[in-house]
Amino acid sequence: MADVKIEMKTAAYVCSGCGLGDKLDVGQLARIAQKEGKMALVRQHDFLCNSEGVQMIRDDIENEAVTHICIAACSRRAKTEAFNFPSVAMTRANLREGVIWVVAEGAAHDEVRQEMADDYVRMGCAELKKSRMPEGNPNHTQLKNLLVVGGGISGLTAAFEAAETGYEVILVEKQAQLGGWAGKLWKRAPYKTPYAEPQETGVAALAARVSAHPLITVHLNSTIAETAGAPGRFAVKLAQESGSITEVAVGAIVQATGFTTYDIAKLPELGGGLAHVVDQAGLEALAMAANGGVMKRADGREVKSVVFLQCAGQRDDSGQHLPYCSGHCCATSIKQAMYFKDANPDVNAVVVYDDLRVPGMGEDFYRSAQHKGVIFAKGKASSVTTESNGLKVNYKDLILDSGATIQADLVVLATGQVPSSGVDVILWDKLTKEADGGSIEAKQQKSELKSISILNLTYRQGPDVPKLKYGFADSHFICFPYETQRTGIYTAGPVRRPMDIMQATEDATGAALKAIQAAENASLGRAAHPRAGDLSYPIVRLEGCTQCKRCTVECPFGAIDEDERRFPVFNEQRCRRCGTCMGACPVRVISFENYSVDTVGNQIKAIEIPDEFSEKPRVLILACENDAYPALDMAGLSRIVYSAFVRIIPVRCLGSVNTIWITDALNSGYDGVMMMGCKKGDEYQCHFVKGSELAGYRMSKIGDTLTGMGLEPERVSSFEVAITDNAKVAGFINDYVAQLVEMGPSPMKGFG
Amino acid sequence: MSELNQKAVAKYENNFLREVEERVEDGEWVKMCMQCGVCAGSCPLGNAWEHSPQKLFRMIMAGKREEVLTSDAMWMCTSCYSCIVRCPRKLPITHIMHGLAHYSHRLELAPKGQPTRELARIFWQNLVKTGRVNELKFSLAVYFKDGFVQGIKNLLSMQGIALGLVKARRLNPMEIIGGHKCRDIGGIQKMLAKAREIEDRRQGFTS
Amino acid sequence: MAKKNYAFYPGCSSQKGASASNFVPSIGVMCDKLDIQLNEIPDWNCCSASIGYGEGGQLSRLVLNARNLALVEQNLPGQDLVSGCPACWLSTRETAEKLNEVDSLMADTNEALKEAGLHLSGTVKARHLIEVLIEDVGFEAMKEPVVKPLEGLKIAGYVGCQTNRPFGIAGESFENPQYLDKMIEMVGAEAATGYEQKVTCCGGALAFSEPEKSQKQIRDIVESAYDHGADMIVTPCQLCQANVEIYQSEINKKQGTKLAMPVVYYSQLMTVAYGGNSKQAGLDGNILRPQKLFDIIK
Amino acid sequence: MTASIATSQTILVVGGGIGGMTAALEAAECGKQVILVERNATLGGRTALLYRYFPKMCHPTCGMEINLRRLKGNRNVRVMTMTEVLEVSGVRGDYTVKLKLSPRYVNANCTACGECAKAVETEIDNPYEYNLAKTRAAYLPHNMAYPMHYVLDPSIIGTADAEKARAACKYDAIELDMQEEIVEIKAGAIVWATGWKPYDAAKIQPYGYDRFANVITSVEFERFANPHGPTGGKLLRPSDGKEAKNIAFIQCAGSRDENHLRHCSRICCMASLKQTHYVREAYGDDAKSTIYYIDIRVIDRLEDFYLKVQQDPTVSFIKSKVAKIVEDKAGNPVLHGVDTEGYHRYATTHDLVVLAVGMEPETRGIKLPDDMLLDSSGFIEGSNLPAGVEGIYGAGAATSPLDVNRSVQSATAAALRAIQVVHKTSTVEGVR
Repeated sequence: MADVKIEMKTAAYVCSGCGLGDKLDVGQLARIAQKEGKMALVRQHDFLCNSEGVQMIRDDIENEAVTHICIAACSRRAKTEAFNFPSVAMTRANLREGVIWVVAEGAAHDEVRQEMADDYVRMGCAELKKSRMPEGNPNHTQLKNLLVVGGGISGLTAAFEAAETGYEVILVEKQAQLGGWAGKLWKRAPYKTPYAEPQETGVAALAARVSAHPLITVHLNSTIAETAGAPGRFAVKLAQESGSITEVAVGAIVQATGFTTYDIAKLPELGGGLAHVVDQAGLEALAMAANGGVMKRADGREVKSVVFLQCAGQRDDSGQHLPYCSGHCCATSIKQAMYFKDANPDVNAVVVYDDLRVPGMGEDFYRSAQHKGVIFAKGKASSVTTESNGLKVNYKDLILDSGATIQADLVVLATGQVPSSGVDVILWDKLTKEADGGSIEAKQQKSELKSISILNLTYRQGPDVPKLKYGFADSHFICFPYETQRTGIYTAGPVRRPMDIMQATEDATGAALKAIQAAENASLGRAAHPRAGDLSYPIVRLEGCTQCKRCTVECPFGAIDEDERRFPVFNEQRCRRCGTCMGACPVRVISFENYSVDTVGNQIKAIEIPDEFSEKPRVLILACENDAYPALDMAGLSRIVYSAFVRIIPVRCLGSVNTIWITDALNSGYDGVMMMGCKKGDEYQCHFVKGSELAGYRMSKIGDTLTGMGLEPERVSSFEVAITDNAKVAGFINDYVAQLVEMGPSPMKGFG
Repeated sequence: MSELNQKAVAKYENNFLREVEERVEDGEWVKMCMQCGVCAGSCPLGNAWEHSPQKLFRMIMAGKREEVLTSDAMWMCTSCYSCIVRCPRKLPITHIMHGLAHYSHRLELAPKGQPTRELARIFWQNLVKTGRVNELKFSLAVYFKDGFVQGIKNLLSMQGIALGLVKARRLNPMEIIGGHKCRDIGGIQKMLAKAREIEDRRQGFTS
Repeated sequence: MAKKNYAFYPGCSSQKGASASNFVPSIGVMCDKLDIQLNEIPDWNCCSASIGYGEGGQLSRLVLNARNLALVEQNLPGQDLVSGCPACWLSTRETAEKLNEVDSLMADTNEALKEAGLHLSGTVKARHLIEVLIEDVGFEAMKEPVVKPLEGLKIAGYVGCQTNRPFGIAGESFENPQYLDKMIEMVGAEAATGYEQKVTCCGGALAFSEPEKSQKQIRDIVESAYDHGADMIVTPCQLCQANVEIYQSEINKKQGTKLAMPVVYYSQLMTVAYGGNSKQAGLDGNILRPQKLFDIIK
Repeated sequence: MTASIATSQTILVVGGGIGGMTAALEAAECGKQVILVERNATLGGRTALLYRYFPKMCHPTCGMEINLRRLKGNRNVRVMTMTEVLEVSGVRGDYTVKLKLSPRYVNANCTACGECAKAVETEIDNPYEYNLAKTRAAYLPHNMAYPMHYVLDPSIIGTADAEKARAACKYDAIELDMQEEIVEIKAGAIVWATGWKPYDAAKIQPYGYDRFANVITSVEFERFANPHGPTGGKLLRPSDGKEAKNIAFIQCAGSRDENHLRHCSRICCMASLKQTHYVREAYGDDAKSTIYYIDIRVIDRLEDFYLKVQQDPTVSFIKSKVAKIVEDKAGNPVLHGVDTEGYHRYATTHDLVVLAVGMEPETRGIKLPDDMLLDSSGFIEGSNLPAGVEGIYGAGAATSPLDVNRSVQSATAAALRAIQVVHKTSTVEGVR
């Protein structure tokens, strides 16, 4: 592409508004842009973001054929509506939030303030010269149809809603019929006012509408044998029970593979395994058989007394059973107790619970059950045993603080949902390493593991969507429940987290939207969330590649495969544009049009380094653009002062930081480097999964390089910065600068 | 065991909740309790009894008939209605406590000699006689409920107060003879007899 | 200005020579000044208070109160039943509402009422005298007749239970009602704000049967009034007035305290403020002499 | 002029909190035209006023930064702040919506330089601090405000202060003669994401929120914990500024109560559990948090957050609905009630009480489209039903008391429903 690009013409615009003119010598800034920055066109304006200033820039783009502009004014986070020029490459030199708002007031600081501004203009121009207008991934895709895996209520809903939106859907269900667990229910808990009675599930009707829908193709008795490709061009092999294979091509995937119930045989102390002790699914079967009449046990005897034991094998801190709460079970037991009471009010129905969890309008459902005479006992069951023709439930009544016993004809254990999420890719990765190391049993285990895979992705990072805690294939992010680690593949329903029908249908509808969105974005060569709409994409110079595989291994999204010659094969539509591969590459052959080793490297080299006698240290800050950079910006907004010796460069993610930047900086005489990223660990913040972790790991390795250069390891340090740390981040800077002053200037000065 | 009680036990086997729903004033509300305990914490006599309302309700649902009907907790009710106005489920708790007390009294399970139980008995007799409460006779009856000697003791211990009231014309010694009464006392007594008869029928004490 | 007519239900304790007889004269003066005409219900009977539950059961108590309501329908048609006694008001209002709510109980009640030659159709509204004052008269009109503002007096407004719960005065909080303080200020005295015993139960219902329990309540109520620098307590409730006033000496005897906090009725304050003498205010009926009121009268 | 840019192809999103922003962005990133209207001067809604999210203890502004970047980079969304919906007429696929634009008195020239705030002297209660702090009458709602424009409080319009502000602005950004505007727009579908408001704690009389300085609400506590809040992130109690180390959290303050809110507000248990972390963070082992609850309702994977808090020795749990609060002479709140597990009475003194106030839908108190279906608590129904006949869909906390994660889920679903409508209409009109 590079060759077909038109003549580059650069321009810099220096604003003197918002006090810039008062606090800085903008004339000098303009001269620097011209002389050092080599900008073809340099203009000043005292209010650049107003209509007149913006028009001036537009005219230059129109009449002067300007293709690259550097705006020397406020932060890239400010005035984005005004400075919106989609047709040109643009950089922003942050003179307001980055200089005049954070450098101490007063003439005493005029010099360092001006130096800081000068450098930012130099950096802005340097970056610009290496930047190109992102043009979008040229490998366009066309497919916008969806594959929905799983024909339960979630899958049916996703398929139906997507089809109703006008998108074709292929629905795959491994059973012989649609409906899943919800299809096996007699009734469902209420989802609308007055939230008082069990309601029809509506599953049969929905299944019928799906089967009849002109845009939906249903494959029953089918599983996924292989999933290759990327959003907009997934190639999927469907395996029928018969063994025959159908190949389909889809734009995006919704995985709604649901859950299995926790095996009550694992709960002998609660009667698991005894006759007439069933789980909630078992009770639904009895209700189906009763068909609205009096409830009977498997042996045909009418049930006069039934006990529901909540949290059976759930909320377990002993490590034996499920540690989590499945959320729906309290409402489900209430509904099931109503089956009995509605058919015969004289039945004694008792629910033994610890915390009764019926959030929202569920409270009305609870009231309704009490009104029908269902008894709720806060207690802990200790044992369920057979007695004559019935059962004996022993529990501690926590209100009366005493042991209690109930005779029951039937006992229902409210067990939890176990997600059907396939292969644990972490384990997979471990086994792969061992297998590559020649371990036979690792190979063995791998093929066993493969057999439970759901999607059978051909990705290097493993055959299924990564799981979080307890095997749920959920998003790690609170604000973004659909932010999965496999672009274009969205999980929905209980495979994502435990949930009831009400939530599952909503979840499936949302997942359908995300899948549609992913296919649409791929077809336009754009990135998906969180850099939605980003037209840049990774470009690799294979001729320079050494097949070290770091990019393929470290890509958090499994976007990069390897060909038989172990060269990386980029699947741009899977890529989230974080630049982790760029940071990983030791030979620096991976780059983005507007974000590359050069766009950053050039900025680093552009600044003026005072000599060792000037007592003016220089510190490079590489700041994560999502947390640290906004925090620094807001420090400015709050007029929090920090050292004028730092030079800040925002990065897409610390994971994209290439160690060459660090060594270049130190070589050229910087006294120190601060890396500011987000929180690591279990509750990590990084939307590119492990950026700050990777950075930490890589930096730990350049220790030797530093000592080799005769530098103290402290000259490179990492900091965890949250977006709210406005004051804190200033503290970090000032302390670190003080520490460097203590340490004395870098011995590298002058050699740069 | 009183005959009424035996009959009740036979009638309801061990479904005490049902018994309460059918026979205790506002008893059908008991099952709506969610055990939050706000009633227990609101009762001014809280530290005087063993069973809080919410605990009694749980006991009823757990079928602890004996313990509930022999408890003296409901006799501690001062009818201050604090529990009612705070109950998040709007249970008419004060009435239920009254109802339970009355029912245990009817079945003669209520604690023997429970002072408030005695007081209630005397109060009722007093008002049924004339249609209005005769405070002097009422007080005397209360003082003398445990016999003459104790009565005199009580009286002496209270004489200061009594004399004060007399002096303030708020206690009239003459009330001992006659005193205030309704004209149609006959009608009132027949009316009350009828009420009792109907209620007994409704609650299945009699058929 | 035409007098407003109400069917008056005095209640047992307000009879001549009864424990709240000191309440009666001041009510007379107050109503007179405010053009309120109270017409006593002929042959009214006891409401059975709350303690009636023990022996009486539910229907008997409903019937007793229904009789009074029926008497109003028959003899004082169109008038609201008004009582100055919270217990009477509460029992009557509960009855009126319950019977209008549950048809079967209304039927049973009328079956019993027939024995007394009466019938209830359920048209009468049962109200508290305070409601009449606040809703029908209003604070402004109540302030007008004030000729001797009770300046320099600090008074703890003690509302008690049954005037306040479960019905209370419309628009007032159960935990912190304001109207009694407003009435105190209306007559020119200072209300002891932040008096946290305002709605505590005085245990009156147990005064006879569980004296030590009720006297514990009384002590808190009185001591808090002292803590807030009150000269006296004012209350709208007969049982509270008697109970809190009478037993202070008893508490002193048993617990060596020196409680002597006068307890008066709001109507007594109003009567004095309206220029009435101690007899009209029924002050001679108070066991603990409210000296400062006497001083103002002089 | 607004009307001209909107057509029956436009999706109108009402409410600029996390739910509304999500619905707008998801639709826009599917290529749809969206108008996002917000009543306040900035987007962000209530989540922007929270300090941390459970269970990750991360900061709401982090997600907001991403959403704002999505918004800045997407030309399909038109944001209108200080705008309320007056009236909706028409049918699915073809609505006409009457909007009221309140004057901001500051135009798009504003560079957020802050000179006007320096010039103005009048101080007002800061609504973005739940009125716990003051701000100048010319102010930026908060550091994450979008649009990043100041706003003048109407109270100073016509005063000398307003003139000072105008004079101080070098960029003609302040227009004191700005008037209220009524505009009509067309929309094919509407997403109603008006969110929630904290229940009025003063109505819960036994807890004396209106009488005791040291009884506050959970949303207020979020501000106290926030380093940018009124106490600079210190947990100081209002009455005397004393460090509040011994804090009581009262659950179901208004929720699950037929005298107040019938429903369970779902989030409050987790919110209080989260807030015990603030206390521990602030005071370490000297911290003391007590949670008074009826049932701890932390469902699904959130359970392990609960387990962690249970293991914290500075946190204790009492199964009890507190009966009442009184204030002792030192101004300490004293809680009275009964631990129902086995019956134990308590009268416990704390430094501060935090009421976990329930969520009340904002639908109460604003004008709604006539045919909108509400449940007994005023939440919008039908958001989870298969695509219905209506073209107006509830989203987020307007449909049910939801946490952020589920609000976003709900809003994403609502966005698809809205897209279905405009797709259908465009097919009809042969646009697609």
